Amino acid sequence: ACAPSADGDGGSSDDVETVEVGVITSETGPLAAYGQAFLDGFDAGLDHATDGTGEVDGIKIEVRNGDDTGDADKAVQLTKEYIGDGVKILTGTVSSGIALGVAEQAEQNKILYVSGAAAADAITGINGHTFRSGRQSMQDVATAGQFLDDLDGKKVVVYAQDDAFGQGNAAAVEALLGAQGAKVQPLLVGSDIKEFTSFSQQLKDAKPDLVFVAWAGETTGSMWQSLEQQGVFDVAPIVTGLGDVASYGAYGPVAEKISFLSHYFAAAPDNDVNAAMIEAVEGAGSTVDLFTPDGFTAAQMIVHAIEEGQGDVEAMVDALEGHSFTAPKGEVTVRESDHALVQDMYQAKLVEDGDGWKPELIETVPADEVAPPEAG
Amino acid sequence: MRRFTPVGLGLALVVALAVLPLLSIQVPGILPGPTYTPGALQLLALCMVYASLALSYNLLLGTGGLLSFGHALYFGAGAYGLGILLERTDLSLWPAIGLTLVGAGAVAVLTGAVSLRVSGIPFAMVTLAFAQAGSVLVRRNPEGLTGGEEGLSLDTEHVPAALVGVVNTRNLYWLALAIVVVAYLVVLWIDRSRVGHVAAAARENELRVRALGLQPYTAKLVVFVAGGLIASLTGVMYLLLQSGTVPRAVGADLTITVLVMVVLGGVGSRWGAIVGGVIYTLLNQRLTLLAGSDAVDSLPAVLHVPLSEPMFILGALFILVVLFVPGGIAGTTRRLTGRDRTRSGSAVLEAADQADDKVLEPQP
Amino acid sequence: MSTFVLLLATGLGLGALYFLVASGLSLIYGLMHVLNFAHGSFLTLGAFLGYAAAQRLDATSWFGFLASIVVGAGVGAVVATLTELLLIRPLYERHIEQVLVTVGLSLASVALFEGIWGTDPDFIRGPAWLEQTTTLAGARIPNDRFLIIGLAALVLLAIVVFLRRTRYGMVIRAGVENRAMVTALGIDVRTAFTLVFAIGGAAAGLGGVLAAHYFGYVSPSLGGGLLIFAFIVTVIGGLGSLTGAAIASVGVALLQQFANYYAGGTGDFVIVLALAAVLLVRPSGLMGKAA
Amino acid sequence: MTDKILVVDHLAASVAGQQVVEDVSFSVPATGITAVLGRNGVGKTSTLKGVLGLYQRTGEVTLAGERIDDLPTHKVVQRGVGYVPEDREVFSKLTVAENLRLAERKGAVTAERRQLVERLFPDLVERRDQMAGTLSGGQQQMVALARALVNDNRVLLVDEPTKGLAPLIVEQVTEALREASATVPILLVEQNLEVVRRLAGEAVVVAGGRVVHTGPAADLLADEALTQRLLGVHAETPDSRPDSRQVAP
Amino acid sequence: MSTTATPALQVKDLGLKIGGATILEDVDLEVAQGSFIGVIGPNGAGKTTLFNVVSGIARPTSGTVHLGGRDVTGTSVHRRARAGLGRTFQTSSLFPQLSVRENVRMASQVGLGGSLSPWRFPSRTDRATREAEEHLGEVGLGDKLDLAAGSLSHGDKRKLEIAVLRATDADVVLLDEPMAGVGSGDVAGLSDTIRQMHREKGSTILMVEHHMEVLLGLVDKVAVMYFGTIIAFDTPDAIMSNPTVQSAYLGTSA
Ligand SMILES: Nc1ncnc2c1ncn2[C@@H]1O[C@H](COP(=O)(O)OP(=O)(O)OP(=O)(O)O)[C@@H](O)[C@H]1O
Ligand SMILES: Nc1ncnc2c1ncn2[C@@H]1O[C@H](COP(=O)(O)OP(=O)(O)OP(=O)(O)O)[C@@H](O)[C@H]1O
Ligand SMILES: [Mg+2]
Ligand SMILES: [Mg+2]
Repeated sequence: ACAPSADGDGGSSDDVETVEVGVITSETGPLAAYGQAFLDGFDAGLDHATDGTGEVDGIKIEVRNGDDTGDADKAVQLTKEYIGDGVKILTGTVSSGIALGVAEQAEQNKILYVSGAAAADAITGINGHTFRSGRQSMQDVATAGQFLDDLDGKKVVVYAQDDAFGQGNAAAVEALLGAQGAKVQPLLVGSDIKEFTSFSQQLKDAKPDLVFVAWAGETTGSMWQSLEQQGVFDVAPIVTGLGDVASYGAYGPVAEKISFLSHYFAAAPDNDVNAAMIEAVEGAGSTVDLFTPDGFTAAQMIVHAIEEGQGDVEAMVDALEGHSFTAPKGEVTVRESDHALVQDMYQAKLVEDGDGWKPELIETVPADEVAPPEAG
Repeated sequence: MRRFTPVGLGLALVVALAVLPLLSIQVPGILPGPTYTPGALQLLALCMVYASLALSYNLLLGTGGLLSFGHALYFGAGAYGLGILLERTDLSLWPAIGLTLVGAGAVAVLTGAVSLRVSGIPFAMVTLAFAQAGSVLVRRNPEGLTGGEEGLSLDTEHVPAALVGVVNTRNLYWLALAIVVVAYLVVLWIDRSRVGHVAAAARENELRVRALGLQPYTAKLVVFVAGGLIASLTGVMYLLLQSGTVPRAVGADLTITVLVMVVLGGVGSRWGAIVGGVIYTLLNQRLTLLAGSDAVDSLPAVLHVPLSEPMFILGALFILVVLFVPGGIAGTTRRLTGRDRTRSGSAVLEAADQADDKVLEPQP
Repeated sequence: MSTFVLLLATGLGLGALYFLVASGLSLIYGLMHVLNFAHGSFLTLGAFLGYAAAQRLDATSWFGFLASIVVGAGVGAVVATLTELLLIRPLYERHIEQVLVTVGLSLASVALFEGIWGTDPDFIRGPAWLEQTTTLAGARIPNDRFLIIGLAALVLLAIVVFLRRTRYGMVIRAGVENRAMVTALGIDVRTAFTLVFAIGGAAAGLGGVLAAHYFGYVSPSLGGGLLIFAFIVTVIGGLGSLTGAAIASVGVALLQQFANYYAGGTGDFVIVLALAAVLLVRPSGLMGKAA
Repeated sequence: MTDKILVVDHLAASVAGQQVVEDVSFSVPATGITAVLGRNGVGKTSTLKGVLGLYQRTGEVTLAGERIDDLPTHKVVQRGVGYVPEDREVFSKLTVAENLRLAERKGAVTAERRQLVERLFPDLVERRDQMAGTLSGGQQQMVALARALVNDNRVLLVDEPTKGLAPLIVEQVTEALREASATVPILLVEQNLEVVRRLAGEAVVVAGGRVVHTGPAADLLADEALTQRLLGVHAETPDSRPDSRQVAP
Repeated sequence: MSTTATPALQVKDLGLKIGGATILEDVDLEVAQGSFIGVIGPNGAGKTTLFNVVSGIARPTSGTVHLGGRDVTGTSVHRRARAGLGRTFQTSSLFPQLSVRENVRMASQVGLGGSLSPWRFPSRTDRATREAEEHLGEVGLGDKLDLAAGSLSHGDKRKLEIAVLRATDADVVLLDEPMAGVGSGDVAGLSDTIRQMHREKGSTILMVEHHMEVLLGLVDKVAVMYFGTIIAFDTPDAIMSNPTVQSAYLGTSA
């Protein structure tokens, strides 16, 4: 059989009946748990935004799921497969590296991409076809800055992994808090480090006024234990981002001493959409977690884009730019200039809860106070 | 007369593969769609990238008996080298590729010259060390050159439009096919040439080669650098095909993956390496589908837990091949067709291992 | 000054951990020429099941800790024995293929662990004393380091005694070189090989439990992350030389510590270069028998 | 059957999937030395390895009335079969002493045997702690012999024991084998016909993986036409230079 | 043989110590062009070690080695081979997985030059292959060309070693017990081949051999090694009647 000639312009008829959405994320592999949360949220969000019909404005939304297993090769494969099949909307992935790759494909092939949980600042403003449904590092950092009343002249030490994630955080602190008069000193430690003791001591000797910790991964536990053992908590308040539920145990006995900034935990926002999301996800036998709202929000954005743009990519982009709506995290806005998602952030603490830990809200930081600087 | 058949067969295969994008053939379960669709072509092109990488590794292991754990370094050098050149300079694609190969070749000459001073497992470890150093460097993201953990994406500004975008996957596929052919020819050439013969002899008995008046070091270096160059050419193709590269492209894991491909296909067999590369890639890409399928989900937990992990299936399969299919696919075919001659895959492997404990006659 | 003491003491602790992981690897590699890529999986499994046992009894008690050590080592020994019987033995005298089988096993087992326990780390607790510190020359040194150093020394001693004082060491060394000839002397070399694997596996399981306490978590990738360092110290130390591995462990850990602290986190880089340098100067490693 | 210590019946052996012994039948008397002769590559070594189970084999092998062809090698050896391999196969990374200690089987070593070995090979006593891989070729041959002689065996399989030894040692080894054969029957593969002449009672000639001749060794060596046909040599004729012979009578 | 010509091989004051052991001591030997020297001595006397030092595999702790008048003491194994030194090994040293033909071919190729060239492709019909097959015929392996060298029986490996050596076309040849393990029926043929190599090419040969009959039938002179040093270097007749040789080596003292 021969290939059909290429000029038959697939779905160009005026009234579209179905629009396909490709959801590419980790269902297995090291980031599977994040992927699961995103998918839970996405399904709930799609239901919520289409009132359970899976249709908007008479257009049926068909979802294709792809498992990237955290492997860039598979993600590219799925992306090309979907785009090749005429999919015009992609969303998902929890890995920043993969998200950047998909964003690249979105621009090359002129389709709409709503990035999910990946926190890399670089995704914001990367190109005209890429949006984001989650928060970015800059928002974390801005929230951390809120823990000091006045930053002017204060010494902020960023204790972070020496990799893209840590470097990004350090740069964000420098840019954001440095601009507010803080003296920022990064203490970057190789991400493959195994023995933290000496660095903890170095951190203590630096006599900081505020410590911002950006650490992810398995070594988190021993890193915190070492900060405690060397007495860093006696010197300055320590701020870090609150991770997913599974990571609560990582802080060990020091959990109560840490000041957390949080992107999301179930009890943080107080609005109907959040309640609906929790109900839907729990109804499906799962639990909400750090990245569930990202999936939910992505679905909301996509439904809105389809409703307004009828599957036409440029129209959908236009529809999303500047769009404000109520997401699980409350009122959020897609910033027109660079597609940043301006949203509330939270300050929280962990309290003991039976065998484990439970986050408690200290304060909600309003979206505009922690809006990231515009990406140029 | 008899030599003609394999050549003709190979040629026919290449032609068939070349016209594939013009046809519509469905291979359910293996290809995601008909052969003209970008999804299918992307998958096939990726298979070819790994096939030529496996070919280059087979040159090292099969011909030279060099068990390298650092082969990914040269693949990564190709991918990152071109990526960085395209992003940081105004060179257009082809000169940038040329420059990348020169650079990667220089890296191969340097690291090869050092690591070939030892052999056997120590050689494996020194190469691993070099690759690890490369990997650490890439992850560290010096001067923001490599993009660290998040990888480097292809700057398409100087890339011809015909190689950009999903609609042009076809062209990338043809390019990948061309690269497999080039890799095959280069490997064939080295294998058939005198220097290749000397390398093969050195694999078996280095002292003997020296006592005949030849320098095995030179032969092995030629093989090593040729393998490295093909690997970096493959890396270049990878960057173009994937529109970017990630640190995995320099990691030890990739070398191990390639080793698995070569063993699967049959060490010492050129077409075995190609088949091994293709099959591994297909399995690796498509098993995820099987693992996530409803059929697997409905199994009891003892079966469903392992079967829903693609790497488990792949690892188990690999074990079975090593245990029950010695000589890999090529070895089995040879045995079935009764053409098993002097060189079997596991014999070549043994030579690679013995290298480190060959007892020389007494030495001060 | 206190920084220096701290680096030194914690470096020793890290070295002890490396040695615990490397001891079994070095034993198996040195005696059987099998570079065991699945060693990390033995370690991970020992850690998981050892900690599960501790939790049953009360993870924060010394009794629970002891149980985790015994169970961890036992589990390591059992899986290693099974590995030897089912995967290594059928491939006797084909060392590279034996290595390949362990590569496959490590791929499959890590995936299996992920399927069973998920990919996220489980953070663990131990007896309170282990989490406290002791001040030495102004440096606060975590107590678990002392424990690990002590146990590493014990393991070294035990294995050396095994090799020196029993006939097995000799049988195995001879068997690696020429298996057929050993059987032709009337010795069943297979049991000896299995025993070596079991001992290596036990050392791995023990190392796994201690590594879990050192890092504060267990996860499917616990073992894999340590494996590369175990390889490096095994090779630097010299193939089959346990004392070499011990010396290399401490050397590598100290080098890594100091480079990380004083040279901007270049620890890994530096030890990789050290490995290359050692092999080029002495291809058989520090204590390896000269080739 | 009591006068036969080892009976080999229709033995076939293969290695690496290739048949190297086709069909060999012979027996070893309970006393004295039986020689296996034949040109290079006919399957002498393979026959011994087949008996030991080092090569895959079919056929019947009986040791003192007990079938041993289904036993693994180490069990065969434990039944009292000593073996001196063709390529010496010493463990090069073990010391001389370790090589010997490894060979000692529980219950099979005796003080007299140890003394015999020490008397035969004083060189080895001197080099106890040397790595066997660094020994000279001849010294390694001594280790290989010593490993078999140190145990009390019911039969010895000895493959070209004099190869690479200096004439003086050849003579000593020949003596040693003769001495040993007083207590243990020996199956001997040997190319040095002078040694065969001095030691062997029976001879078995192999060609193309089959037995082509059996009979008293003396008769065979005396028959010029037969040795020419079977072994490709003229039976040793007295040389013009008597002192140039390998082993003086 | 003219005395003015430079010796093919000259060894002066050679010594080799390993650890505390003295393996070679004060070895002096001058071998004239085209001569055929036998080297005998008890097992462990140092014969193989002497060959190893001459061919560059072992480094002496003292003394020098000259090949054709050139000092080669510090040079590598392959340089010496290039300079025309060929040898066989006491334990056969072959390429076990290559075919018998390829084993010899590799050697012929060296003689013909350009061995490390990536631009030249060996074939089944080129000169090196033809030469290789010729040499294999000479030693009686003409019917085993395609077997893997590793699967040969012991005696056949020894013959292959000789064929390889023939193909290297060396001027100075070291033979380490070429007859060990060769069937009594083939000894005569093989020694003819060696003699032919000596006569045709006029190569200088040193041969270690315990097979006295063969040795005496070939050599011009015999060197006797004893405890790491050369205690006598003379005509065969003189050596055979030397009492030390008789008591320490031949065992015919009675
Ligand atoms: N490992 C092997 N693989 C394949 N063939 C082999 C192997 N070992 C031996 N053979 C073949 O088996 C045949 C018999 O070999 P064997 O060693 O038994 O001969 P032999 O009679 O002992 O000869 P020799 O006098 O030279 O020692 C030979 O033709 C040889 O090629
Ligand atoms: N590392 C070492 N330590 C001690 N002695 C050694 C070492 N290496 C070699 N020797 C000794 O050096 C001597 C010379 O060995 P060589 O192989 O040269 O003897 P050879 O004359 O060739 O004997 P053969 O006729 O038995 O082959 C031997 O006695 C050997 O044991
Ligand atoms: Mg034989
Ligand atoms: Mg010798």
